[in-house]
Amino acid sequence: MKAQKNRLGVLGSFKLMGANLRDNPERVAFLMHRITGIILVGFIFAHIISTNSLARNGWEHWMAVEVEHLRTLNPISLAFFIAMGAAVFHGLNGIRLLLVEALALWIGRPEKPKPPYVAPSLKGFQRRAIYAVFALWLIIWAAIGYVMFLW
Amino acid sequence: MKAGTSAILQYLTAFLLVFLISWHMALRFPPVYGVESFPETLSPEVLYKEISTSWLLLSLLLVATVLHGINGIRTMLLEWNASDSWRLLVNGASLLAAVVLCAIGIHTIVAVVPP
Amino acid sequence: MGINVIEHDVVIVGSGIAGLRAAVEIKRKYGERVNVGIISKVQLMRSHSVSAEGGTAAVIYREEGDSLSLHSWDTVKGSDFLADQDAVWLFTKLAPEEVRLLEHWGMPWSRRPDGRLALRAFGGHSFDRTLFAGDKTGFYEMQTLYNKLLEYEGWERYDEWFVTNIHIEDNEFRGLFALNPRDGDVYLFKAKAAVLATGGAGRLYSFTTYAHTVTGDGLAMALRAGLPLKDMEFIQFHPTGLVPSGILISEAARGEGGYLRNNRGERFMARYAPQKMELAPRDIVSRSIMTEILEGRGFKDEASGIEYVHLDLTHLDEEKINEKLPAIRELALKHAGVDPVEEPIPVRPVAHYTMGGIHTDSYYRALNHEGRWVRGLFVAGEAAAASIHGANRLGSNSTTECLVSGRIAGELAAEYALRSKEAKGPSRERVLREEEWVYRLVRKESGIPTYQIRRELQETMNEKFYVFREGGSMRDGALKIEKLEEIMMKEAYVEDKSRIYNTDLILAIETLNMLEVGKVIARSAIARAESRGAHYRVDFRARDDREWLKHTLATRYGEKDVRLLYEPVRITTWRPTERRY
Amino acid sequence: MPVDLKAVTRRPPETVKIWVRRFHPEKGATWWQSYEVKTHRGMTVLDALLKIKAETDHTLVFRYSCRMGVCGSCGLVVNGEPRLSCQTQIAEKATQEKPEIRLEPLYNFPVLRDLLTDFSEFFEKHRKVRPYLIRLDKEERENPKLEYEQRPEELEEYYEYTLCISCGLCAAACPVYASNPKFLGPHALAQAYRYLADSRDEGWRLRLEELDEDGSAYRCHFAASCSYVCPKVVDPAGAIQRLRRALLTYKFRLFRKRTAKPVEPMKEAKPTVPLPPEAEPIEGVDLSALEREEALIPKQKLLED
Ligand SMILES: Cc1cc2nc3c(=O)[nH]c(=O)nc-3n(C[C@H](O)[C@H](O)[C@H](O)COP(=O)(O)OP(=O)(O)OC[C@H]3O[C@@H](n4cnc5c(N)ncnc54)[C@H](O)[C@@H]3O)c2cc1C
Ligand code: HEM
Ligand code: SF4
Ligand code: F3S
Ligand code: FES
Repeated sequence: MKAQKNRLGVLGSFKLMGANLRDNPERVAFLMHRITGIILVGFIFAHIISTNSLARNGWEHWMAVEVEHLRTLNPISLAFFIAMGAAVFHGLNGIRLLLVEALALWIGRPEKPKPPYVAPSLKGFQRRAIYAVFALWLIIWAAIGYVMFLW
Repeated sequence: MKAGTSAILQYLTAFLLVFLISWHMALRFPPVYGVESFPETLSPEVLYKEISTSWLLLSLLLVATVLHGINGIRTMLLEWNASDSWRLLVNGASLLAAVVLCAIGIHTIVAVVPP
Repeated sequence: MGINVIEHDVVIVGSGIAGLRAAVEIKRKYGERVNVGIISKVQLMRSHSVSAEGGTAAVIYREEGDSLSLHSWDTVKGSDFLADQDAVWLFTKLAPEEVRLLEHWGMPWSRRPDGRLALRAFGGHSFDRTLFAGDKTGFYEMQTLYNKLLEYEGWERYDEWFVTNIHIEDNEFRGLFALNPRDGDVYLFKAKAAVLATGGAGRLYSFTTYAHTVTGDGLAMALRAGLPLKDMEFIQFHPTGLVPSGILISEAARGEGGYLRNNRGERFMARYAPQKMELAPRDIVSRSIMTEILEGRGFKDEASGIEYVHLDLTHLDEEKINEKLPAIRELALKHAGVDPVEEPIPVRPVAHYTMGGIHTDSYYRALNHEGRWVRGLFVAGEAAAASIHGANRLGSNSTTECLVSGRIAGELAAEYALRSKEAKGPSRERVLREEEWVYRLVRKESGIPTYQIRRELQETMNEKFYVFREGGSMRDGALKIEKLEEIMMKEAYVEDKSRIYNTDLILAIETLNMLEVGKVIARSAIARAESRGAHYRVDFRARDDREWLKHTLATRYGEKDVRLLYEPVRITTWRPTERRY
Repeated sequence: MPVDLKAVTRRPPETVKIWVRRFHPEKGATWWQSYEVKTHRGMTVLDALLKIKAETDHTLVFRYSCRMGVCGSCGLVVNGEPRLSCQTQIAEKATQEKPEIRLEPLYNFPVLRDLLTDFSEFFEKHRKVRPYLIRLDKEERENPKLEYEQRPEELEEYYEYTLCISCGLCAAACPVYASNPKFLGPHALAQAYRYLADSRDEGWRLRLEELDEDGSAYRCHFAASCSYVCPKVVDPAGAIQRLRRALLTYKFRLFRKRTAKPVEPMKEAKPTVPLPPEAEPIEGVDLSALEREEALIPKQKLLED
């Protein structure tokens, strides 16, 4: 007899299970944390390599090319801008995760269920912290944009 | 590496990174150097000064980021496939990448000689 | 054609509280010396026992004034004196240890502030002796026993295998047959001893607290194997089934202080049981509710047309309800849209327990109609009628019985298996016959689907064998059942031809089992010309100890008929008296 | 799970179209099939399936038993969200504008047939976390004299996690369970924590050693979908984070736990409640002797009979 394999696999992460920002923002945050983590790794690899003088013809050259790019809107500055956004989100959410995951704080106390039957960890302070993370992220990212491009 | 050890590494580096990255990014804020615009915080003088005075912090940032980032990717990759050969491959590649990146980064930091 | 054979020292059919308790007893006492197989038609931890809510009765703190005599007396009086009193004593004596064993294995019993076990009041008990874990007691007992079993090696699980028949030869258990859902083959289980713990037969009624899977299979199997069923006319109707689904609103709701009210807002129990009020035994409360409804003092559900009364918890503290009755609140909210904190719950008497079962002695050995032990066969839990509950079970006595009987049956089965040499098993022809028996309905290409038969049977039982019974209408019912059986035999067919998880086939076999058990209930009930406990006849309203202080034993007679025998009640301590509450 | 508690009081659309993702193992075929069902107020998805099975298509296969949300059989994916079919009202999921419901077998569980899934791996993982009390006083554990002391506040520490009915919805919802076959999953880990947090359990050292492995708590990234879909509000997400904290503190040798002992025997005895007057024993029966006698099971005699 053949059973049908039914594991959603990696792409299952993207399935939001009818959950959305309102009902299960933790999952949105989880996905974004992963994606920003990957973006950051990519960026930082590039950053480490490109800042190295060996990769270019010395420091002066790096200055000339890369900093020049950062002055205006172009793919490089945009990449920096996105990476900054990723870093801010990942960092802010990372702080929340440090508290929630490593220290098990902000997830409420175990309790006897009562109507409307919502789990303590979903009502805990971490839920408000998620919204704060999202809000702060957008604000800080906008500020970075202002500094980078408009200051 | 035991799962717990890897997690502790991830959390400790994350904790460090909170401060280091804030610091690293804050230095690009024009008023810190009293300059007019963001690109000016990247002028050679500023950078030379920065690197020569805080090379220790920068190295720490470098090592922490590399460890954190690569360990993060490593666990993620291990999650997606359970086979032993894959495991070996991922661990090996991670170690290699970490060593190489740290070497390059450290070189950047120590190789800078102020003009 | 090859025959699939599986061998174990002991096989346990059913993984309810009784079946699991038996398995745990064998494993903890005999370790790997006795190899156990557990067969259940649902995944092991999903047996119907998980639905038990209210609690488990046992005398655990004699220091507080309770005594085994009092528990025994309450049980005997509750049974309307049909209980076998030696069995009752054994039961009350073994009960306390069972509770503490479960506690030691991880059961989250509700506690008192000082860390001891908490107790609550229950109908018919004259002392607060019901232990509870919120209102999910049965669920937790299942969880604890199942989890405990995971600790041990040397047992095999057969999740979702459906046992079709047991084989008895020379008054000795030889083996049983089960359908493997994953390949559709019929397997022979050879074992030295077996424990049947297949539960009751509540799904004969459609308005019932039972799970969909409680279809009396074990009882029908025993019947087909020639064993007698005892006291099957006694079906308990729980006073408070949620309208319209029939989901149980535990007696704990009244134990914690809930009131029953009619459409004038009166606490009508004052008329029927002035002392115990809502906490009178279940048969009495059920009849009182039905009287109110029949006399026009009930409510009516618009959508389903079901009439009901109110169970009022609104005067209780919200804290208390969350603490002690969380599941009741959840069930009322999710299945009736009523929040008990604010509104009364719509309830009505509902089929709830099968007092009767396979004939056993006080040690849960299966007996044949001559009263001799069928060697190697034990029965535990609701499927057994050692006759502790007689004509009416007291609330919270049944999970206790499951524990006690599981323990006794498990231990005896293991001992027996250790002493006997080899499992004999039935002949090859018998096995092939079984395959044919199971698949004959599948081979038919057309006919009547069994669902219709099942529904009509349930309607008949709902109407004719409910709280109030009457000779004429019961006879109509019996005729109807026989007609349905005829249709089942001649015209029924199974549409699904697949061999993998053919639930259509399983439902058909269940329907057949239900018909057989229904027939026994009908015949036993028609014969008993008195009112006793849960069996109340409007044409014989009084209890008749001269004629009817005896157990009914029903066996199969020929292929279709039922023969009734009777056996005296063992009265060792108290003579019957009038039953007043 | 944010169940719409008022849905049961609403009238669902007159007829609802139920789409079922079916799978036939012998043919190896998967397809979507639709059924029209006449509804009534209070109808659940399970009721609808039972109606389809009884009236329209006898070959439809799904798992169910208690119909009251306590056995854990009937998990399905309803409109993309794991649910107990017996506690999901049609009226909650089908609207007048869109009288349709889509049913799929639980994600991340192998499908055996139609909506029926294979739980073997799930149960095996549960078994791996030793979901039972571990005690050092073996003798007391199997021959109890008195119960272990446990105050209500100690019970509260783990009570919520005992509510789990092993329905598997959390595993179907968890993105890590979906991608990592080694991950023990929210259900098993919550049970691991349930026993760790039980004040009667003395096996914490063993548990914490064993749980420091690759498929364990560290693989959870607090997507919290498990807690979101859990029908019994077990809050596995919360349990796993607490488990992780315990694992980390243990690693730094900071984990402490006080374990329970049996209670003291009661000091004062109240007078025994007398039997009512009508409970007059038969002549020659000594109730107090009966009361004191140990229960006796004459094994030898019974088995030789
Ligand atoms: C809603 C409800 C609430 C209750 N509350 C209480 C209470 O508060 N206190 C109390 O003391 N009692 C209570 N009871 C009664 C008590 O729960 C039951 O009597 C008891 O659980 C029966 O347990 P059991 O082990 O005998 O059988 P069950 O739990 O019914 O188990 C039967 C087992 O047999 C298996 N089986 C059956 N047929 C087959 C077959 N053909 N093939 C293979 N396997 C088969 C099933 O899979 C199942 O595992 C309640 C009952 C109900 C309905
Ligand atoms: C502000 C600083 C940072 C903080 C507080 C932080 C925090 C965290 C935490 C707590 C985790 C663990 C998440 C989990 O297990 O669920 C994590 C994972 C990860 N981090 Fe960071 N991080 C930071 C910066 C970075 C940087 C700079 C990178 C890139 C190099 C990075 C890459 C990753 C990756 C790839 C993961 C794995 C993601 C996953 O497994 O889901 N992080 N981070
Ligand atoms: S934790 Fe909740 S969702 Fe998961 S199996 Fe248990 S009850 Fe089901
Ligand atoms: S959904 Fe999965 S990732 Fe963790 S919090 Fe729940 S186990
Ligand atoms: S049928 Fe038991 S949980 Fe739904």
